[in-house]
Amino acid sequence: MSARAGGGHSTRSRPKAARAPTLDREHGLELLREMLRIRRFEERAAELYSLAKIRGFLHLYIGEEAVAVGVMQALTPDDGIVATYREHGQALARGLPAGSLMAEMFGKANGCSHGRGGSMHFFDISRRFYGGYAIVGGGMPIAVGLALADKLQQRMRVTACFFGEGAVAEGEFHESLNLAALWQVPVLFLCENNLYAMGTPIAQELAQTDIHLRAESYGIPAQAVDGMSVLDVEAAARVAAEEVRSGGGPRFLELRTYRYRAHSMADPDLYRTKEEIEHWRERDPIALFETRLREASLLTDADVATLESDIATELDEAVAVAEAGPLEPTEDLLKDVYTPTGA
Amino acid sequence: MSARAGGGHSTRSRPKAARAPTLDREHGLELLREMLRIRRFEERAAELYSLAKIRGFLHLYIGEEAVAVGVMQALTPDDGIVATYREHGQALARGLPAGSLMAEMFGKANGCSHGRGGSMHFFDISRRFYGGYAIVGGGMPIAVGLALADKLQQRMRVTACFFGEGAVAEGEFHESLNLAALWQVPVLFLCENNLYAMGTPIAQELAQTDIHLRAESYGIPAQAVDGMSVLDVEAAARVAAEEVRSGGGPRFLELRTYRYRAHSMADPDLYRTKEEIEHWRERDPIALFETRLREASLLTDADVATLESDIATELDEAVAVAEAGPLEPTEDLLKDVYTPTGA
Amino acid sequence: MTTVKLTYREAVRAALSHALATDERVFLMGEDLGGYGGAFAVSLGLLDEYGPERVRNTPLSESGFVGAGIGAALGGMRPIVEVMTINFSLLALDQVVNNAATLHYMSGGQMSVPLVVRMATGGGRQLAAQHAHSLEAWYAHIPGIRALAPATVDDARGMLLAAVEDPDPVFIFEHATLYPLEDEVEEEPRPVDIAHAIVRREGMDVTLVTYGGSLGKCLDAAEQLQQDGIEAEVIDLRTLRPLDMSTVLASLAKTHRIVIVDEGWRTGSLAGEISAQIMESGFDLLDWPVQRLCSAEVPIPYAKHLEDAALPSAGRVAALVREMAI
Amino acid sequence: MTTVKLTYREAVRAALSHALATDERVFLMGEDLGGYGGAFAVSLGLLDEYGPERVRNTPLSESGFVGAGIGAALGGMRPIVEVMTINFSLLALDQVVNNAATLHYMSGGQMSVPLVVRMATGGGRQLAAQHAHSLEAWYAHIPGIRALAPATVDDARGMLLAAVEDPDPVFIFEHATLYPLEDEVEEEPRPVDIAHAIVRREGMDVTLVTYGGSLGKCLDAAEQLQQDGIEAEVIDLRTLRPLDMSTVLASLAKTHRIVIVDEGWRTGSLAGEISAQIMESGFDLLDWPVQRLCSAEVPIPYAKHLEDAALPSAGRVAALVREMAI
Ligand SMILES: Cc1ncc(C[n+]2csc(CCOP(=O)(O)OP(=O)(O)O)c2C)c(N)n1
Ligand SMILES: Cc1ncc(C[n+]2csc(CCOP(=O)(O)OP(=O)(O)O)c2C)c(N)n1
Ligand SMILES: [Mg+2]
Ligand SMILES: [Mg+2]
Repeated sequence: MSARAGGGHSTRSRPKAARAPTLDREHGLELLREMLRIRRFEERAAELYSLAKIRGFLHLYIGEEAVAVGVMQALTPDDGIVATYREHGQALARGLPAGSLMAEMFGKANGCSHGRGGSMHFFDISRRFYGGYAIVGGGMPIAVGLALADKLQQRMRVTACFFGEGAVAEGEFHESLNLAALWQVPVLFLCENNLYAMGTPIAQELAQTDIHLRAESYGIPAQAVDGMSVLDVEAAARVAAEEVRSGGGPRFLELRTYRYRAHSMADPDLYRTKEEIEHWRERDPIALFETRLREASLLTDADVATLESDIATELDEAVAVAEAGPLEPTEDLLKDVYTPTGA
Repeated sequence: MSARAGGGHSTRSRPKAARAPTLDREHGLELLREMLRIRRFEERAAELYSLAKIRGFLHLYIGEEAVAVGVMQALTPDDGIVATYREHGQALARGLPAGSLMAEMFGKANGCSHGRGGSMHFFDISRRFYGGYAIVGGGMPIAVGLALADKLQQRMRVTACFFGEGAVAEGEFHESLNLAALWQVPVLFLCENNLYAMGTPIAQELAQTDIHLRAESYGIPAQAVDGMSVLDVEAAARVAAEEVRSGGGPRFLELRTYRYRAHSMADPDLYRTKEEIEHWRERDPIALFETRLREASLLTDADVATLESDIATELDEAVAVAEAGPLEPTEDLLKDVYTPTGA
Repeated sequence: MTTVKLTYREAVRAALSHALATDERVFLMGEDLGGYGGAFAVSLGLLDEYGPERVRNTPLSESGFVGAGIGAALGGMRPIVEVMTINFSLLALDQVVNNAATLHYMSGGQMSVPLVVRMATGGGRQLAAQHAHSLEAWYAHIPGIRALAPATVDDARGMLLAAVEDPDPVFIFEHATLYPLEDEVEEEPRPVDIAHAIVRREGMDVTLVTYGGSLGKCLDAAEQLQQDGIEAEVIDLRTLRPLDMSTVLASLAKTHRIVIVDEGWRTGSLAGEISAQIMESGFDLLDWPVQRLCSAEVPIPYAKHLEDAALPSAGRVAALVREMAI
Repeated sequence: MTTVKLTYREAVRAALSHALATDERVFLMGEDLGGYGGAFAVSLGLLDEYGPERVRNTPLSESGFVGAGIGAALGGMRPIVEVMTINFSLLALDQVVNNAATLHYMSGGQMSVPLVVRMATGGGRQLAAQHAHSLEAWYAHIPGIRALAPATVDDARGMLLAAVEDPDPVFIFEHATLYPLEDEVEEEPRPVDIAHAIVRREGMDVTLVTYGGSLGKCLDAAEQLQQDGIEAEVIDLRTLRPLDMSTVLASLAKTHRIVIVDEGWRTGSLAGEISAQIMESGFDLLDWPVQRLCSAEVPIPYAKHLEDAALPSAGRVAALVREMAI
């Protein structure tokens, strides 16, 4: 599969194998659990969409789980997160309760955005999860600003900014990278390069498809990472986040990944071949990691069964929370357009 | 003067000395005349501004004449031009009559834009001079579109797109370069790097101050050129324009220059030292070139006197044209908001 | 006259195809015109038919490709640009206002910009606040452009063809809920008159003025009102700039009561402008103050019951009319 | 009460300085805040006083730094962003509409965006169509933000201080011709009430409603009218969103005639909105249809006589009033 065909990542510069963190059973199980939670959550969401319990746009992250899970290992609860409309994975990995996400997609008042945002707009400020932006590239200046606030207040923390490779063509990408580099603010840019922006392959989006090279042209240290390997992602993210946190200025990771599902539930997925998808399924981040753990004798069939059943229980509960959740009273439609003030 | 201080161009990558075109007397006089015309035109404009004959914003090009004149040598009448609010030089070098420009700045109906544009908005479609854009970066997508039209209609011509280094930070710069490179349209990007965007030195504008390197990150062949040497500019522009014209896709020149005057007539010029300006005056493109011609025995005192008096006459006439020009009737205020149609 | 049954989506596609086939200066440009056929599959199939030069897939660069459309128009082409939705078109407003709308006038009439820009608008699909707004009023505010809002299958096709023939920038707002709408239209595509509003239903008692996605709601409201013995006339504005007030005033002269239904936010809405123009030119015709029904002034929420409450509905139109002491 | 004489420019600067001095969360951000002190030298001197971290010079990146202002506000700061002019602010409208105005609501009230954005607006300085427009009506259309138009020296200072205290995004439009305006004000900077419009001159015969750069023109018109024995009341709206209609309606109840003067283009103007609201809430008070005086619907031209003809003037205000059969 050549890069030209849009089906593969550029081979001009291969992702460097980041040093693998030591893998013990506990950590391995944790990573696997988090990836599985995301996948099962989204499979459930897709079903609920078919049942019209969830409406609007639903963008699944299936195939890309290693990215959110790997990156999140490198972040502390103090760090901030800015993501896109494809943010279920980040939200779950960040610790937003599955029930609050499910309720949000059900449009219920106990959803993480009170039912006003839906799938594309998860927010949870108590966890410094700043959302959920559905204008491509639109979250990037905001991430720079959050990082600037930290710098101005001398707080040693990271703002992690996720976006797709499609966003790289937008003016806001450029302005954000230039500002971040110029001001040396503590932001970690995380480009989820899944090779497509809706139906458009990367070769029709970008003149320079090696995105990390583009980032370097702003003087931001950047690296391409195998986004199907949760350990590679974790390793690279740990190094980059540490550099950002310790005042080294912005860092940029291009995470090379793939989405197995259509862009959204509305997408008939006519722009790529079954073979291409199959090819990528062979690199499934969950299956690969499961095999690795088994090979290292860190995982048993029983472990997997336990994980699956724990997750199934969690998701059953999440759906129950969503089902039981109240609707925001229609009389409150005009509430919170402005922040209530004491006066 | 170090690059950091904002007073000099980056030395990390020096402008390559382009091969000098053979210099004969006729060509030498032509280049000198064109540069002098621009300088004298603008000195006259500045006087007329003090007399309140010209109003609004007036941005002088004095110091940068070698750029417009050198580039214009490489263009044919068929090529198109997109420029900024600092476009007197390009307009004169392109052959727009000085009288039509002066009249425009007087707000007269015989001005090149009928008095509706003023100094910042010269247009002359008969000469494929597409203006005169005062939103920084705003002309760049338009230049890409003009070039796209040529490509679609298989016309072998160049669209020359001038802009300042300040524009490089704008999102429209990024989108335009990416589109041009992706679509391989025949556009010649000409960045007039005069080190300042209004009062802001380049080091506060761009994380990467070697602008041609930034351009290369889109896969566009780019080069830095000594913008104070009209021959260097001409040589580089000829090569680049030829490559563009023959279907080689976009090219990018970073023309390193300096403006001696304030940003506009409204600018008290508090952000740089007299010494810095003096330093650059020693590299005055007109004085340098004059010396060179004299040293090569291609220019005499009499030649200069003739040039100056011809230009003075041309400018006297231009001012007379402007003075005598009619005002557009106030009743026509609403004319040409829409294009008149046959019906 | 042979007729065919088309959806609104197919009607737009037919116009695009017709324009591509009959005028070689025409080309399409926009995000995902490739595999997707545009966000709403409007141009599906055209890439195969006309090739990637004339059906040009663009990166995500709204300002860049709208600006490139202006440039290509200056260069002798007739670009038809698709911006996926009006929400994203905010990224291109500099090019719209400062260039597209301005160049003809500011160059003293030298340059024309025969550009067509299409975009989806409106709410009603639970897409939340970054995908559901109606900002047509902003476009209607800009001298130098035309703004069209086809509300029917026939207009979806015919207005686009008229737009392609127009020498100036034309913006077309397609309400996203209309794409599946089906209707019988003449087989042969032809431009329609874009200078006039039209009476979609006649009535003596009250005039409902509307456009785009709200036309159906007004026609439904008129049905409801008929059961109460109230005959509502329904006017579809069709062209939002320049406004055709003569059709509105003629109706008012008959009904003396008017309600404007507009999915935009109320404050600063197009409905407000129409009310003000009636104030100025139809004051003496009024038996009752002009009323407006607009969207609630909130970022449109995701939850269905809240979105429904935020947008105009047939029921609320009818209720407002019933309050008007007819 | 000690008073001082300040220009409008100095008044804004005093507010900026006061905010920087009293609240360490405040910082300024914008183009050319360095050597220039901003395009209109408003912040001149503050860089030296507060340093480059708190008076932050930005590159030309309107969307980037307005967005960064939103982010910094979310991060606990109180950014005051300067966009040089409203014309360039079009480049940032995505951040304004889709983020600043939306995040509080869409997050169910979790996030607030205490951001202040200042910009110059308006024509009258022969700067032509890319530097002379008045698009305040667009901002006034957006739920979730506040839009202020200080027309006096006192308001220039006090509204900015009130804006900094506001928990939501506030946009301040400073008409570019006002900066040299001089007036006597209290020495001590203090926030002013931004909830209400104000009567700037009392009169019995007609109400002139206006804001920003047109206030002076209306006061001049009122002088001219006085010579004809017509007493005009002049209302300065001050806050454009949310609108305070109570002050307008109270005046109308007295004068029964109203003219709205607004430098925006007429179609879709804020003046239209006010007229529509009077239609809805003050219809019975009207002895004469509400009139509007707005800018001509053209990209504002450079030539002085044409620009003068395009913009509202005291003479045209007075003439319009005289036609109103008083
Ligand atoms: C400014 C803007 N333009 C267009 C869209 C429509 N759109 C939504 S997602 C998308 C593709 C984005 O691709 P990418 O950034 O690679 O992210 P991915 O969906 O692959 O995760 C597009 C074009 C949008 N939401 N915002
Ligand atoms: C989008 C936009 N932002 C701000 C301005 C105000 N402005 C006019 S010229 C200028 C500096 C531009 O610098 P540069 O691009 O280097 O061109 P130069 O003036 O040096 O030729 C600025 C900030 C503008 N015209 N447009
Ligand atoms: Mg992608
Ligand atoms: Mg410059």
